[in-house]
Amino acid sequence: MGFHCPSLVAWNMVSMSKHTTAVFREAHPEPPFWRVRFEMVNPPRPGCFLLADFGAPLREVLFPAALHTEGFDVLVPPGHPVQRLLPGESVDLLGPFGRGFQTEQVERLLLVAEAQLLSPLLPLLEAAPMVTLVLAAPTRALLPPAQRFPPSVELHLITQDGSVGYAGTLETCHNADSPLLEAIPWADRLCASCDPAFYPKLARMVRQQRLNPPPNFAQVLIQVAMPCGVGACEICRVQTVNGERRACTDGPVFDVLDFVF
Amino acid sequence: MGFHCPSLVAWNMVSMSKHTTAVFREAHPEPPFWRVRFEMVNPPRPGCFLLADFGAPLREVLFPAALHTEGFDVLVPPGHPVQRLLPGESVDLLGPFGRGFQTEQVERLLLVAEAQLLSPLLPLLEAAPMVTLVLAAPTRALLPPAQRFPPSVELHLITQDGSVGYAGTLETCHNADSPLLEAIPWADRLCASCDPAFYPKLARMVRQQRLNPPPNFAQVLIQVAMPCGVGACEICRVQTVNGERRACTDGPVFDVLDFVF
Amino acid sequence: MIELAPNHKFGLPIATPVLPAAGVFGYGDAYRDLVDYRCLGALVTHPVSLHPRRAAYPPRIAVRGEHLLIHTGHPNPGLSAILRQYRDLWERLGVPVILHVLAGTSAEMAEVMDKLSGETAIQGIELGLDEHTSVEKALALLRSICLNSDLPVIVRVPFVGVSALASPLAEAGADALTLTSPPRGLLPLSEASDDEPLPLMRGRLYGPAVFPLLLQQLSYWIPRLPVPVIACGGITSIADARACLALGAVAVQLDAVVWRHPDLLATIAKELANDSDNATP
Amino acid sequence: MIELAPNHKFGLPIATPVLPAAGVFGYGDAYRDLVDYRCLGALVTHPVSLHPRRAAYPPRIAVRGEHLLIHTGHPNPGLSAILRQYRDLWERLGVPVILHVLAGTSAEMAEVMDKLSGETAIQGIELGLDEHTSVEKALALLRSICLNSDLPVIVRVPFVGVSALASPLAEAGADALTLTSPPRGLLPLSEASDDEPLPLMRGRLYGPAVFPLLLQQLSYWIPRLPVPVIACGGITSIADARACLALGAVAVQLDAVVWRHPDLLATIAKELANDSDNATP
Ligand SMILES: Cc1cc2nc3c(=O)[nH]c(=O)nc-3n(C[C@H](O)[C@H](O)[C@H](O)COP(=O)(O)OP(=O)(O)OC[C@H]3O[C@@H](n4cnc5c(N)ncnc54)[C@H](O)[C@@H]3O)c2cc1C
Ligand SMILES: Cc1cc2nc3c(=O)[nH]c(=O)nc-3n(C[C@H](O)[C@H](O)[C@H](O)COP(=O)(O)OP(=O)(O)OC[C@H]3O[C@@H](n4cnc5c(N)ncnc54)[C@H](O)[C@@H]3O)c2cc1C
Ligand SMILES: Cc1cc2nc3c(=O)[nH]c(=O)nc-3n(C[C@H](O)[C@H](O)[C@H](O)COP(=O)(O)O)c2cc1C
Ligand SMILES: Cc1cc2nc3c(=O)[nH]c(=O)nc-3n(C[C@H](O)[C@H](O)[C@H](O)COP(=O)(O)O)c2cc1C
Ligand code: FES
Ligand code: FES
Repeated sequence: MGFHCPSLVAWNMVSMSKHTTAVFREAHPEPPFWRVRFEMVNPPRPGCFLLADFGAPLREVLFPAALHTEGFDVLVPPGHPVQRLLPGESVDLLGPFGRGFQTEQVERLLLVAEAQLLSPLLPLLEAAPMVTLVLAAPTRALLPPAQRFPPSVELHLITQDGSVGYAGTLETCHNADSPLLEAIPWADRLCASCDPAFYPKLARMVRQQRLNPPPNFAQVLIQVAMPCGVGACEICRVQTVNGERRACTDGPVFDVLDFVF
Repeated sequence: MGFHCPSLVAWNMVSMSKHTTAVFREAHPEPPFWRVRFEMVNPPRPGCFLLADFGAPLREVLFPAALHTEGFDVLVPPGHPVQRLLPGESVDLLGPFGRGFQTEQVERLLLVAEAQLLSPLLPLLEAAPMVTLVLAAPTRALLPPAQRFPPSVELHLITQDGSVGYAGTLETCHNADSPLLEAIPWADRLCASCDPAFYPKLARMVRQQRLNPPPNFAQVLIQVAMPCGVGACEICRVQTVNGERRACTDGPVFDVLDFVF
Repeated sequence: MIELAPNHKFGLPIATPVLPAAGVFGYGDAYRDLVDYRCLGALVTHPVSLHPRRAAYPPRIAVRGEHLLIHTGHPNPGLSAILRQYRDLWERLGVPVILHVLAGTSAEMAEVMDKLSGETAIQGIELGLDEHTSVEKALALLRSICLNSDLPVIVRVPFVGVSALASPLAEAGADALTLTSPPRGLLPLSEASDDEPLPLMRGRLYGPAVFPLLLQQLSYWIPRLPVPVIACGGITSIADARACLALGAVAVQLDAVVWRHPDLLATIAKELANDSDNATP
Repeated sequence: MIELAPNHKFGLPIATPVLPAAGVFGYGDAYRDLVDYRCLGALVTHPVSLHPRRAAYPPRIAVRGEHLLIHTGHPNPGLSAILRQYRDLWERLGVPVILHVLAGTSAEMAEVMDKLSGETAIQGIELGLDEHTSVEKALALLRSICLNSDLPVIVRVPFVGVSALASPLAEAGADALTLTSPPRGLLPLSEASDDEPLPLMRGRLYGPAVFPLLLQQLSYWIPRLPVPVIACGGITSIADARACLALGAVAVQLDAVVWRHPDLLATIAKELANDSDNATP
C-alpha cells in the first residue's frame, strides 16, 4: 500500500511560528519559590503564557513573573524539573499563547492577588505611574517580604489570622474600610490573580463601587489546566455569562464582568 | 472491616539483610564506557551481582568490574542514569546475589570474553599468578586499549575482520593455532563472559582439549534479564543439561558442561 | 494515495496515513501556527453532537506518571454552529475532513445526517460510541447514517467493545474501523480517608501503556476484519506507527501526544512517506 | 482479621490485607532475606500446574516507559515436586498459603485436587484463568475444585473477562474473586522493516497505568458482587492500596512492583494497619 506525498518538500516551508525555544540562564531561591531566568526573543506579555516541555506527559504552563529585553523570569516551586537544566540548555516551548493583561495608558493600576497566585501579576508592578497591590494570604509567613516590591508600589496586606495587615480574606473584604473596597474607586484598571471562585464576588464589589465600570476595567486571570494551549482539547473551558469560553484562547485573562451570573 | 496486626512491632526486628545501599563516589570516562565508583561494605564477589534502583520500572543488574577494600567499580554506557547522581548520594540496592566465579587456588587462569561483555571478568585479571585473556571483537576499534590491562596479563586478541590479532570469531576458533584452543590445555581454570549461544561450542572445545575436565573447570557467566534476583519471577530461566535453572540463584555463573546438550 | 473506504462508491482517499484522533485537534484552525495541515491524511474533528453539549464538571484531567485520565464531556456548540463556523475553512483546508459524530439515538443521528445533506466540505463520518454500547444500538446508529447519507463511515470502536462490535459493524457496512477509543479508568483525586467518600475522577486513559493493548487488538482483529483498520491508542513515536502499519493498519491516529509534540504528526508522516517511497519499486 | 471466604465453612482469615500476586513472589522462600513474611496476609504462590511446565522461549520481558510486558509461560516443576519441596516451609511460614493453580481441563483440575487431599500446608486455592476463557470452561474448572476439595477458592479473573465471568463465578460458589489478571499486550521487539515480518512479543502488561483500569472495574463490580474482591493491577503505593480498600476491596495484591520495591509489602501493610487501628473505636 504505497503512497506518495506530493507536498512533502513544501511542509517545511510553512512558518510554524508558535514552536520555539528559550535558553535556561540561571535559577536562584526566592522563598518559597525559585526564580528562573530564560533568554528568549519574543517573551510573552503579562498574563500570556508558554507551554514548556519538561519531560512530563503534559507541558507546563509558564506565566512570566518578570520581563527583560532579552527574556523573562518565572517562579517555580523547589524541586521543579528546571533544576536539572544546565545554563545554556534550551527548553522546548509552544507559545506565547492567550490574551494577556491590557495596561496601556493606565494611570492608577490596582493589582489584587492571593500570595500563591501572585507571580503572573509581578510584571505589572511598574506598569503604571501609580500601582497599588492588595495581597492576601492565610498568614504572614506565606507573604513575600515587603522589601521585594519596588518602593513605588503601595502595598496592602490581608491575612486571615490577622498576623499582619487587614484581618480577613479577599472574600470578606466587604467593609468600607477594607483595603480592596477602598482601592476600587481609586483605580482606573484592576488586574487580579485569585481563585476563580472569588471572581463573581469581585465582580459584585466592582459593580457596587463603580456603578457602570467600562469593559475590561477589571481583568482577572484564570489559572486552570491547559494541555494544548490552542483551543484543541476543550479541557480549559470556563463558564462565563456569555457561555463557555476557553481559558487558553479566550483568556486566560477575562473581564470580571464575564463572571456576574 | 478492622484488623489488627499482632506482630506489627516485630516486623522491623527481622534482619532484611539483602536490602542495602552504596554511596556514589565518582565517574570518569573509559571509552566506550564510564567507570563508576561506589562505596559499600560487602561488595559482590566477581560474577555475583547487585540490583540497583535507578528509577526505571526494573532494577538494573550491576556486576562489579573492580573490587576495592571499601567498595567496587562498575562500567556503564555513556548517558546512563548514574550521571545524574551527586558524589555522596546513595543508591538503593538489593543483593549481593548469585553464585560467582570460583578462582581460589588457581595457578593458570584463562579468561575468555567478548569485548562488550568483558566487564564482569575484570576483577579476575589479577586473581591468579598467571592470567591469560582471550578477547574477541568484530574489529580493533571495539577493543579496549592494551595498556588498560595489567602487564602481567597475557593478552590474545581476536577480531572478525583481522584488524588485529587472530582473524576470526570465538566460534571459529577451531584451528590448532587459535589462541583459544591453544590456551585451554594450559589453564587450570577457565572463566568466560560471552553470548550464551557460544557456550555449547565452548563446552565441546573444552571436552576436546581436556578429555575429562573436572567439574567447574570452565565457568561461564550468563547475562540475561534478572528482574527479581531472588528466584521469584522465573524470567531468568536458562536451559541446562539438568533441566531449567535460574540465572539469578543457580548462576549467573554455571559450569560450561551444563551446556553440553 | 491510501484508500480508507475501498468498498464505498466515492471512497475516502488520503495522502498520508497520519491523522489526529477525534478530540485532540479541534476543528481545523487550532493548530494553524504549529502544524502544516498538508502532512495530515485527513482532519478528524472534535466530537460534534446535534445539540450543544456543555463541558463536564472539573477536574477534567489527572496525571498518573506518564499517563493522563481525561474527561471533558465532549463539549461542543452543536452541529449547526460548527458548520457555520468551519465550513469555509474546511473547503480551503486541502485535506479531507472527517466529522466525528456523537449521537444518543438513531433518530438524532438521522437529524445529524439531514443537516449534512448537500454539505460539500465533509468527506467522511467517524461514528463515536460509548464504552458499553450494545451491538443493537451500534448497528442502529450505523444504519441511520447509511440510510441518510452518502458519506463513507468509519466507526471508532470502544476499547472494551472490540470483541462484540468489530465484526458486526464491518459486516453491516462500516467502511473502516478505528481501533480503539481509549479505555475508561478511574483515579482518586486525593488520599482516601475513613470519614468521607473517596473523591474519584472517571475518564479516558491516554499514554504509552495503551499501545501494547492496542497492538494486541490489531494483531488479532486486522486479519479477521473485511475492512481497513485505523490504529489509535498510545502511539507516541515513528516506531509505534510503523508497528501498526506492519500489522496491517491503513493509517494511525495520534491522540494526547499531539498536545505535547504537535510536530510529531508531520515527523511521522514524513518518515512513513520515506518508508513507502523506498518500498515502491 | 479479614475474612477472604466468609461463606466458606472453614473460612480463610488473613491478618493483613496485603498479598503478593501469583507469579511475582515464588513459593515462599525467595524473599526470605528481603521481606518479613509476617506482614503478608497470605502467601499466594507462583502458578502451579499438575505436570511440569517449561519456560516460554525468550525474550520474556520488555520495557515500555514505566511499564513491563512479561511472558514466562508459567514454568514450574509440577505440583508433586512443589509439594515435596515447599510443604515443610509452608507449615512453618506463619501465614496462610494460597496455591495458585493452572489447569487446562476439569479432569486435570480434579487430579490436582486429588493430590492436595489431606494436605494441611495449604489454606486456599486461587484459580488462574486464561484471557479468553469461556464462562462454561471457567465454571467447569471451579466446579471441579469444589467437588474435589474442601479448600476455599478464589478465582483470579482475566482483565477482559470480568464482565462475562465475575457474576457467574461468584454465583457458582467462588469464595472470593481477584480482579484482575494483567491485560494482554503486544510489543514490537525491534523496528518494523519492509523485508521481514515484525518480531513481536506477546505478554501481560504490568505497571502504574493498569491501576486506573483496575479502579474502574472495582467501582463497577464490587457493589454488584456477593463475594469479597481482592484488588490486583498496577498498585504501586499506599495511596493506591487505600483507594482499593475505600472502594470496598478486602485486600490488595502487589505485582511486578515487588521486584523493584520488596519493602513495599510491609510498608503498605503497616500503614493500612495504622489506618485500621485509628478507625476502630
Ligand atoms: C451492559 C453494561 C456492562 C457494563 N460492564 C462494565 C464492566 O464490566 N466494568 C465496568 O467498569 N463498567 C461496566 N459498565 C459501566 C460502564 O462502563 C459505565 O461506567 C457506566 O455506563 C456509567 O458510565 P458514566 O456514568 O461514567 O457515563 P459515561 O460512560 O461517561 O457516558 C455518559 C453518557 O455519554 C454518552 N456517550 C459517551 N460517549 C459517547 C459517544 N462517543 N457517542 C455517543 N454517546 C456517548 C453515553 O451514552 C451516556 O449517556 C457496564 C455498563 C453496561 C451498560
Ligand atoms: C473466543 C475468543 C475471543 C478472542 N477475542 C480476542 C480479542 O477480542 N482481541 C484479541 O486481541 N484477542 C482475542 N482472542 C485471542 C486471545 O486473546 C489470544 O491471543 C489467543 O487465544 C492466542 O493466545 P496465545 O497463543 O498467545 O496463547 P496464551 O494466551 O498465551 O495461552 C496459551 C496457552 O496457555 C493456557 N493458559 C494461559 N493462562 C492460563 C491460566 N492462567 N490457566 C490455565 N491455562 C492458561 C491457554 O489455555 C493456552 O492453552 C480471542 C480468543 C478467543 C478464543
Ligand atoms: C460523549 C461523552 C463523553 C463523556 N466523557 C466522559 C468522561 O470521559 N469521563 C466521565 O467521567 N464522564 C464522561 N461523560 C459523562 C458526562 O460528563 C456527564 O456525566 C454525562 O454526560 C451526563 O449524562 P448525559 O449527558 O448523557 O445525559 C461523558 C459523556 C458523554 C456523553
Ligand atoms: C499459563 C500460560 C501463560 C502464558 N503466558 C504467556 C504470555 O504471557 N505471553 C505469551 O506470549 N505467551 C504465553 N504463553 C504461551 C506459551 O509461551 C506457549 O506459547 C504456549 O504455552 C504453547 O501452548 P501450550 O503450552 O498451551 O500447549 C503462556 C502459556 C500458558 C499456558
Ligand atoms: S488548553 Fe486545550 S482548549 Fe484550552
Ligand atoms: S531474576 Fe527472577 S527468578 Fe531469576
